[in-house]
Amino acid sequence: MALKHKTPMLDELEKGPWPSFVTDIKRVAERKPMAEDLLGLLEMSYEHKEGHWKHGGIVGVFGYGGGVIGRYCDRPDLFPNVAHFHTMRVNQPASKFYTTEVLRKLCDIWEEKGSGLTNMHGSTGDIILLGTTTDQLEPIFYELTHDLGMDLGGSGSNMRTPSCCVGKARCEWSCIDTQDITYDITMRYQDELHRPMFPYKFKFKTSGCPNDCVAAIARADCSIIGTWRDKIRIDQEAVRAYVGGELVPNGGAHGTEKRALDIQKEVIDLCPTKCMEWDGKNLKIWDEDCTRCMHCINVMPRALRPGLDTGATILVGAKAPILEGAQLGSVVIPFIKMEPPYEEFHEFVEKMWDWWMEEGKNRERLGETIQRLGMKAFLEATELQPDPRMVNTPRYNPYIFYDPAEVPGGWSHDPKAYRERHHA
Amino acid sequence: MALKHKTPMLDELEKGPWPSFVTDIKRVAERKPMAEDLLGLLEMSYEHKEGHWKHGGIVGVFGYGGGVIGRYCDRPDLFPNVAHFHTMRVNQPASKFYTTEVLRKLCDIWEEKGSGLTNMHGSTGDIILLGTTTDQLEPIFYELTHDLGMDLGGSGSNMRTPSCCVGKARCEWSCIDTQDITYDITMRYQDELHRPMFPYKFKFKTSGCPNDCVAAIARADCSIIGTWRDKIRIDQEAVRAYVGGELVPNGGAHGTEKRALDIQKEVIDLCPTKCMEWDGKNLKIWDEDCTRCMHCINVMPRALRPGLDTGATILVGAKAPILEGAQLGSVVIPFIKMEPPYEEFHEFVEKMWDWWMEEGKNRERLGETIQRLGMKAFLEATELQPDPRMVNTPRYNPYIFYDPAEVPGGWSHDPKAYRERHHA
Amino acid sequence: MPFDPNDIMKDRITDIGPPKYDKFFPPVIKENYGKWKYHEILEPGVLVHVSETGAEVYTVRVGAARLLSVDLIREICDIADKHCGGYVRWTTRNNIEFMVDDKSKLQPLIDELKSRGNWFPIGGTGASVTNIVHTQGWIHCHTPAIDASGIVKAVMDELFDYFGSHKLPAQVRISLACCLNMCGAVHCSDIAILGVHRKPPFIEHERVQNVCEIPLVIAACPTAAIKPKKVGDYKSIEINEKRCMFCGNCYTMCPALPIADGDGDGIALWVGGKVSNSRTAPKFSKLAVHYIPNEPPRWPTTVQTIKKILEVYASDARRYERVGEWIDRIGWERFFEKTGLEFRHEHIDDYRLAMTTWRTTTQFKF
Amino acid sequence: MPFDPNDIMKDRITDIGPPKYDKFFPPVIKENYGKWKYHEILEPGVLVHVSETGAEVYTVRVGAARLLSVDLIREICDIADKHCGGYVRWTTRNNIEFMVDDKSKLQPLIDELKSRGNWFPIGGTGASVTNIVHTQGWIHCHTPAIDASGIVKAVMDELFDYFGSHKLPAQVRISLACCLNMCGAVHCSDIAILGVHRKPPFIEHERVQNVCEIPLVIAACPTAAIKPKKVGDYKSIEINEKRCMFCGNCYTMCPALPIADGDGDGIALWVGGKVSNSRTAPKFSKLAVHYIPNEPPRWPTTVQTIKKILEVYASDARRYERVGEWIDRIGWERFFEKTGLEFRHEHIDDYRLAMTTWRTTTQFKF
Ligand code: SRM
Ligand code: SRM
Ligand code: SRM
Ligand code: SRM
Ligand code: SF4
Ligand code: SF4
Ligand code: SF4
Ligand code: SF4
Ligand code: SF4
Ligand code: SF4
Ligand code: SF4
Ligand code: SF4
Repeated sequence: MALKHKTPMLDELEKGPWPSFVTDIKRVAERKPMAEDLLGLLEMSYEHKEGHWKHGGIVGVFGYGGGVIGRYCDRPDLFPNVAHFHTMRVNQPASKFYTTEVLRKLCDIWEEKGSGLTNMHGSTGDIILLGTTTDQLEPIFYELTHDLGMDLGGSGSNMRTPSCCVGKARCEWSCIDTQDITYDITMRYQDELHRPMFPYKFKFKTSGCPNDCVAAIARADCSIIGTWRDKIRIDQEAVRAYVGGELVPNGGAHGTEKRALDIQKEVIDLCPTKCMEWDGKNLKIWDEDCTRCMHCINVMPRALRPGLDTGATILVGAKAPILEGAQLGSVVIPFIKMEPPYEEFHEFVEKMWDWWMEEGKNRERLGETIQRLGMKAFLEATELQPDPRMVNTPRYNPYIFYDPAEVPGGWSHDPKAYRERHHA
Repeated sequence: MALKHKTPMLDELEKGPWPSFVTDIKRVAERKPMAEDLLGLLEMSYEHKEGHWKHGGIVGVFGYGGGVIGRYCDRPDLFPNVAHFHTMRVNQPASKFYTTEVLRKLCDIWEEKGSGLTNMHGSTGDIILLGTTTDQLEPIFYELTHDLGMDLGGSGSNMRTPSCCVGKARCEWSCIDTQDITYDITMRYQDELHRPMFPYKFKFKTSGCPNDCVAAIARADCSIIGTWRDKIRIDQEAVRAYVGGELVPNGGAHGTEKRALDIQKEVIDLCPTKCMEWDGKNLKIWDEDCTRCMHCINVMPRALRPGLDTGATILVGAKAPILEGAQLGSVVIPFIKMEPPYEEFHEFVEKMWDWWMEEGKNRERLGETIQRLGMKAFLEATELQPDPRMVNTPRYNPYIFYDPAEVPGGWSHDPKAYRERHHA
Repeated sequence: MPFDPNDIMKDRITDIGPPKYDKFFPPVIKENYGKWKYHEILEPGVLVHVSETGAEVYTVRVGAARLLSVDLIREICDIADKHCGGYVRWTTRNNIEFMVDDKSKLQPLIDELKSRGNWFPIGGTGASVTNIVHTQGWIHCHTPAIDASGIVKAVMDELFDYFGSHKLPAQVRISLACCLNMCGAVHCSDIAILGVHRKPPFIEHERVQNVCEIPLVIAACPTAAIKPKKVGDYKSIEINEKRCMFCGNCYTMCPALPIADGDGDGIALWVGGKVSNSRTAPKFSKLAVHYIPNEPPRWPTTVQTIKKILEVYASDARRYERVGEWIDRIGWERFFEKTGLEFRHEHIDDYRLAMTTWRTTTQFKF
Repeated sequence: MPFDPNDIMKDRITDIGPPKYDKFFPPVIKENYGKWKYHEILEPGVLVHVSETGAEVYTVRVGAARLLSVDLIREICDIADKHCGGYVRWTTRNNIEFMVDDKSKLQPLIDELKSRGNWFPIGGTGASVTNIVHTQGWIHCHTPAIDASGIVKAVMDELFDYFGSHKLPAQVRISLACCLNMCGAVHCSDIAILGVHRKPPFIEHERVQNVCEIPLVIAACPTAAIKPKKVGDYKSIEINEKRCMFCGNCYTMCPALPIADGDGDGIALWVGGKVSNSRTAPKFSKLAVHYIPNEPPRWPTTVQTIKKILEVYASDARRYERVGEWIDRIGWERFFEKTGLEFRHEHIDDYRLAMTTWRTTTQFKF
């Protein structure tokens, strides 16, 4: 069936070896006018080199302040079927395992009530249902909750859908239950997720180890990253097997052929703290100097494993550039045992939010509030003790805000006595 | 002879192995009331834990806007002989060699007309004559210029007394004539030195090599640091002599006993760019990767020497913390041949000053003006081309001020055409 | 009971959150949760994880356009039903993972995937270019300077060879964001593709007071370029264009300030970021190319520039060295020299922390 | 012609600058200018430089209080006349250098220096603690929070052993500045002693308008804590004390804002800075101890704390490792642990570039 709009430019994107989203949309377009008009609108964007969507209005499901991104096209005259084209963010199950049963049901709902197009997944982690009309929002929500046991994710100034790496489900290095932590946060803070009451968005991301496969440190207001505080477990036999060429280095990530590992060059020399030694027979790690960067473990997964006294490092404040510039997460809790019922963590989160809600300005991310008011204010509000692990270096400017409580007489002088000592 | 004031606290500073400034002042105090009252005033400062000097008024010699720091004591009732206690900054000869003849003359002048106390030298480099009265300023100046061929140094918002390391006078590593450059700047810019016309102070410092023995990179608005752009000269014989223990490593800086140099550990591994290799016989340096840090040369001064195609790197903007925080110098000219008559350098300096005088706010150091207006403005004003050597990293924020000249249509839109394409 | 449009509160369920994760775990995952001992990549895109119990799980990772139709998802389900007991997962970078619990099931799965045209390219593991994290672009958002899906497709086509192989010195993570909001979190990527505007917004004075909250617009500007201004009878704003760095944040707050411009907009490329704490600390990506015009439908200049950077890196870096680690070793002067990219004023930072990026040492290479 | 106080313009000479440097070069220096080939430290404080011509110059470096009386300078001249042909120099760190052009002249010079009590301690070369660069303190300046010469004397007395020996892992450069203006350029020192105020200035409202330029005072405050304010009939200012970080810059502009306070003022210690480009780039010094009270006349807590830091460094660092390089290797967590110093809120930066100092990686040591 020929489609309504000519799409010569988009057609170019049907070529080449990578799966083509154009070809994929086209097959839906044959039966769904929404997808058909989307193609037309997109072709026009390619011609103009400008997008054709207007700002979204406030649309959503009753009682929720987020989860739906309203979107209207600026040429409904030409593309009436995408005049409304709202997306719904559906909260993904932690680490994104699915049964085909639930996926098929989701497809059925979306075939019927939406564009038939999705993003699997959005950058935050949600299942993105791309494009529907306002009147379909409630029915879809009803079916999601009733038939699939699924709920919407976050948008607006609320807690955003937390996400995590695959963790213990299929990774040998996970030091924490990333899924369970994500589920716990999501469930405990449903209200915060659905009803915007923060100064701005707030994101949690959880990785099982410092490899950080969910990029938590770069894009979560609160990053939970698994770590350990005892010793790396060593199987010396296996170390020798790597050196002897019996095991493939780095689990095959650099080629699956067997080859002798040059342990000095590939491991010892790349250890950031130089805390390892290889005497030709045994590998020695000075664990007290190890900063748990994972490199040696990554290279010799069958010989080295994280320790057993596991927990997490908590960092806060990561974000994209708007307004004050991008930030990476900063360590505020070097180590916390992350075990159910996660009470200590909840207390921390709630103190953090109370402070941010009290002090944060409109559209100010947590990291920016901390920048503006200082780390001290944050640590005091969350009752954390300052620790050198929180900084790369102590301050190098002398602009110290001394605490008047520690100064004899506080901030006050005795001007009269001063002028008796010092004549003007 | 007993001194007028009791100084029990200062007396404590006559003990101990380091030369005592108290003992030194005391011997002058026996014949000079100014030094005697200085001791009394200082003892009172020790009691109060507060200094006893007031702000200086504008005092100086006729026609000069700097060179004298006015100072008045805040208890002239108790210490009348230091009621006035101005210092004079005398421009030191570059790298601070003296004949005893000139020093003795200086002492005679200062014995007669001042406190008899000096600082050899002030942090900027001047000879500091510590403490005299207003009426002595002109006579001292007269004698300095007539009898010693000496002149005052800088203070206030002018060019400050330039200074430099010992350089070619007694160092084998100097890549430039530090004294001559310092002398040239000082003489060429006498007007700028004596007559404040800048937004704030401006300092030049010149080191012969990247060891930077005059700390130019930390405290000069314009730092001139010698370097080379060809190859490190190697005497392989001497390298072997170090390894063989025939020569003392690091010129004896770590102990003067002969010992075999562990060239791998002490040199190769510490080379920041890892551009050296030692095969047991010969040392190979990949000079194209060398960043001329000096370490290997420092450790093996008899084997390695800087190259022969020498010149300087120019950095700008170093300063102490007030107002915007301390800055180190930033590279703006990676390499310049610094040979008499230094025309290229003069042109650079004059363009830099013109720009700073035009744009700089009152009490804004050059580095702060650059911070405020951007490096681009500085480079354009000084007609320098951007170079990756000017940065540790290119920008990581996306806040790029694109040049409208490069944008089709500049900064203007065609709102009508836009709204034809995009309906509101 | 079906949905009743006249009584949306009837039987309403809210705040149930997502299904509990383990509901969807395949049995081998559930049984070996937390017991995995080691893994190995058998060939690009194919992993085995071995449990302390002796159990094994084989994973086949396939690339996907992140934009998936229900048809394609159903096709994925067909495959998962046939080979994987009805389970499938997505990775954090939008690849699809099919898992089987026995080696004998692996080859049939791979054959099946390969039989379906180019929908299911196998790869994305180890020292490869895996899928490009990206954003909406012209498919859905209102602020983009560029498309997302089309550029990703064009780049992945060109780098396809690196997706299904392990020939690079290390992982290369490419991301794309269509505006400075950086939803693709491109700020810490080995190679980042960023949509940029280059003209200050124009102001529709007659609309501003009706459609915008002026104080919010003013507060939205990172460089304080916006001031309130009366224009004729309208309460409006003015923009100090010299202070504008084209972030579009004011447009997000106010539709009467359009910023997009077909000829002005385009792409900036950034390099050397990373997220992992492996060896070196996480790093931001730094500006490599200040501007490349939008060239739909296949953005050839962008694609070729990325390829050039990637290939110089591939030939010059040492094993394990991420792009940023490689550049740190060779120095930015060499990066620009080797890639032939031009170093310009735009590369020298002039925002808040600018002075921390300037070279404050005489150490550099000629 | 002598000076005529009634006609200061008579025969006036101005703008002649300093004497040309080479006027004061000893012959061996002049003849071998630019020809030096190598040097060696023969013993602490004693250097030989060898020229390509075969000539040699022997240097004996001696420590000095920077504050020198004319008597002491004359004594120096006596020595220089007797042994060094009437030449002498000062180093960039205020040590005195006596030079002789023949080995035979060396021992007599050394003997002479040693014969003069403790006025001329020999040392300051190589891996030593050389002279402390410092400032005026209570001897001359109006803004100091501490004395300079007295503290330097007390510290050098205690570290005297390290001045005349090469037992440290590397050079240790100690500097002192008596206020935040940092005339001692302490901001890049291995160990920096900094005078700090801890009370905001008090305001003498009745004096402000007479002795100060209010706009300049306001502009002088780095944290914009100062505003104009009318107090009674006086034009004056007010200070938001919460924003004050006690820099004293306003006092420099306005004597009616005294900031010194005997009980509030004291010392902060900073560590790990360096200036040379050797091995690692120049670095700023970082806060080690936020406050130690002023304890004249010998500042025992300051002295002992510095000694402690120095000795922990001496026992833990590797050869060539400057203090900052050592800390970079072991990490700040270990620095605080090993020195037993307390890590406090004050150590965490909260000024303009604060975020660039926070730890944005999971890499740290327990
Ligand atoms: C859909 C999604 C992009 C995608 O295609 O995946 C998205 C889309 C939008 N983002 Fe985002 N962001 C999305 C993940 C992100 C991320 C990545 C993440 O969460 O890990 C970031 C960077 C991390 C961060 O939060 O800082 C991100 C940083 C932003 C920002 C800048 C925030 C900042 O503080 O710098 C904005 C601007 C704003 O909030 O006004 C923004 C704003 C937007 C808006 C709502 C546009 C706007 O200004 O109103 C976009 C709506 C697009 C649309 O029409 O659907 N989006 N946004 C992602 C959410 C899908 C999901 O729920 O899974
Ligand atoms: C005498 C000297 C200290 C010393 O004992 O050696 C000195 C003394 C003063 N300095 Fe300084 N500075 C001296 C070298 C420095 C240096 C070091 C250098 O030049 O290498 C610096 C740091 C480098 C720099 O310039 O940034 C320095 C940074 C300051 C500052 C802060 C400037 C800044 O931009 O952060 C001030 C404050 C000001 O200018 O108001 C200052 C101001 C002052 C004043 C004039 C006090 C004032 O605020 O008016 C001091 C007068 C003291 C007096 O009564 O004699 N002094 N001052 C040094 C000059 C001697 C000479 O000419 O040789
Ligand atoms: C499946 C996935 C987690 C998930 O929950 O979905 C995953 C899975 C694994 N990662 Fe990862 N990583 C995944 C995203 C990431 C990310 C996040 C990202 O790219 O956005 C990172 C941080 C990237 C960065 O630094 O910019 C990441 C950094 C690593 C590293 C550290 C690499 C390095 O040296 O910097 C390792 C260790 C290694 O590969 O040696 C690693 C190792 C692994 C291992 C070997 C862990 C294990 O033992 O199972 C897994 C297979 C690796 C492989 O594919 O070669 N994983 N990994 C993600 C796959 C994404 C994809 O489809 O391509
Ligand atoms: C005499 C003097 C120059 C002058 O014009 O007066 C000088 C002279 C020499 N310096 Fe220096 N330096 C002098 C101040 C400096 C400074 C400036 C400072 O401390 O304020 C520095 C920068 C310090 C810093 O980084 O904080 C300095 C950093 C060096 C270095 C690099 C050390 C390092 O590894 O970081 C060397 C190389 C070495 O020692 O191996 C060096 C080497 C040398 C040599 C060996 C050069 C030579 O071949 O003659 C000279 C004798 C060294 C010695 O004393 O052990 N000189 N040297 C200065 C003596 C100061 C003093 O009285 O103690
Ligand atoms: S972050 Fe660590 S635990 Fe999680 S998947 Fe990656 S390597 Fe495994
Ligand atoms: S985890 Fe990293 S820091 Fe620790 S021993 Fe291994 S390579 Fe070294
Ligand atoms: S800076 Fe270089 S040239 Fe100058 S004295 Fe020091 S080592 Fe010699
Ligand atoms: S000067 Fe420095 S960078 Fe160059 S070879 Fe020597 S140690 Fe390496
Ligand atoms: S990056 Fe910008 S344009 Fe792209 S989806 Fe996010 S907000 Fe929209
Ligand atoms: S585009 Fe950004 S910088 Fe420009 S005016 Fe708008 S908010 Fe300000
Ligand atoms: S540091 Fe401060 S108190 Fe000391 S001399 Fe300099 S300006 Fe004066
Ligand atoms: S002391 Fe400094 S911070 Fe405090 S008010 Fe004065 S200028 Fe401002």
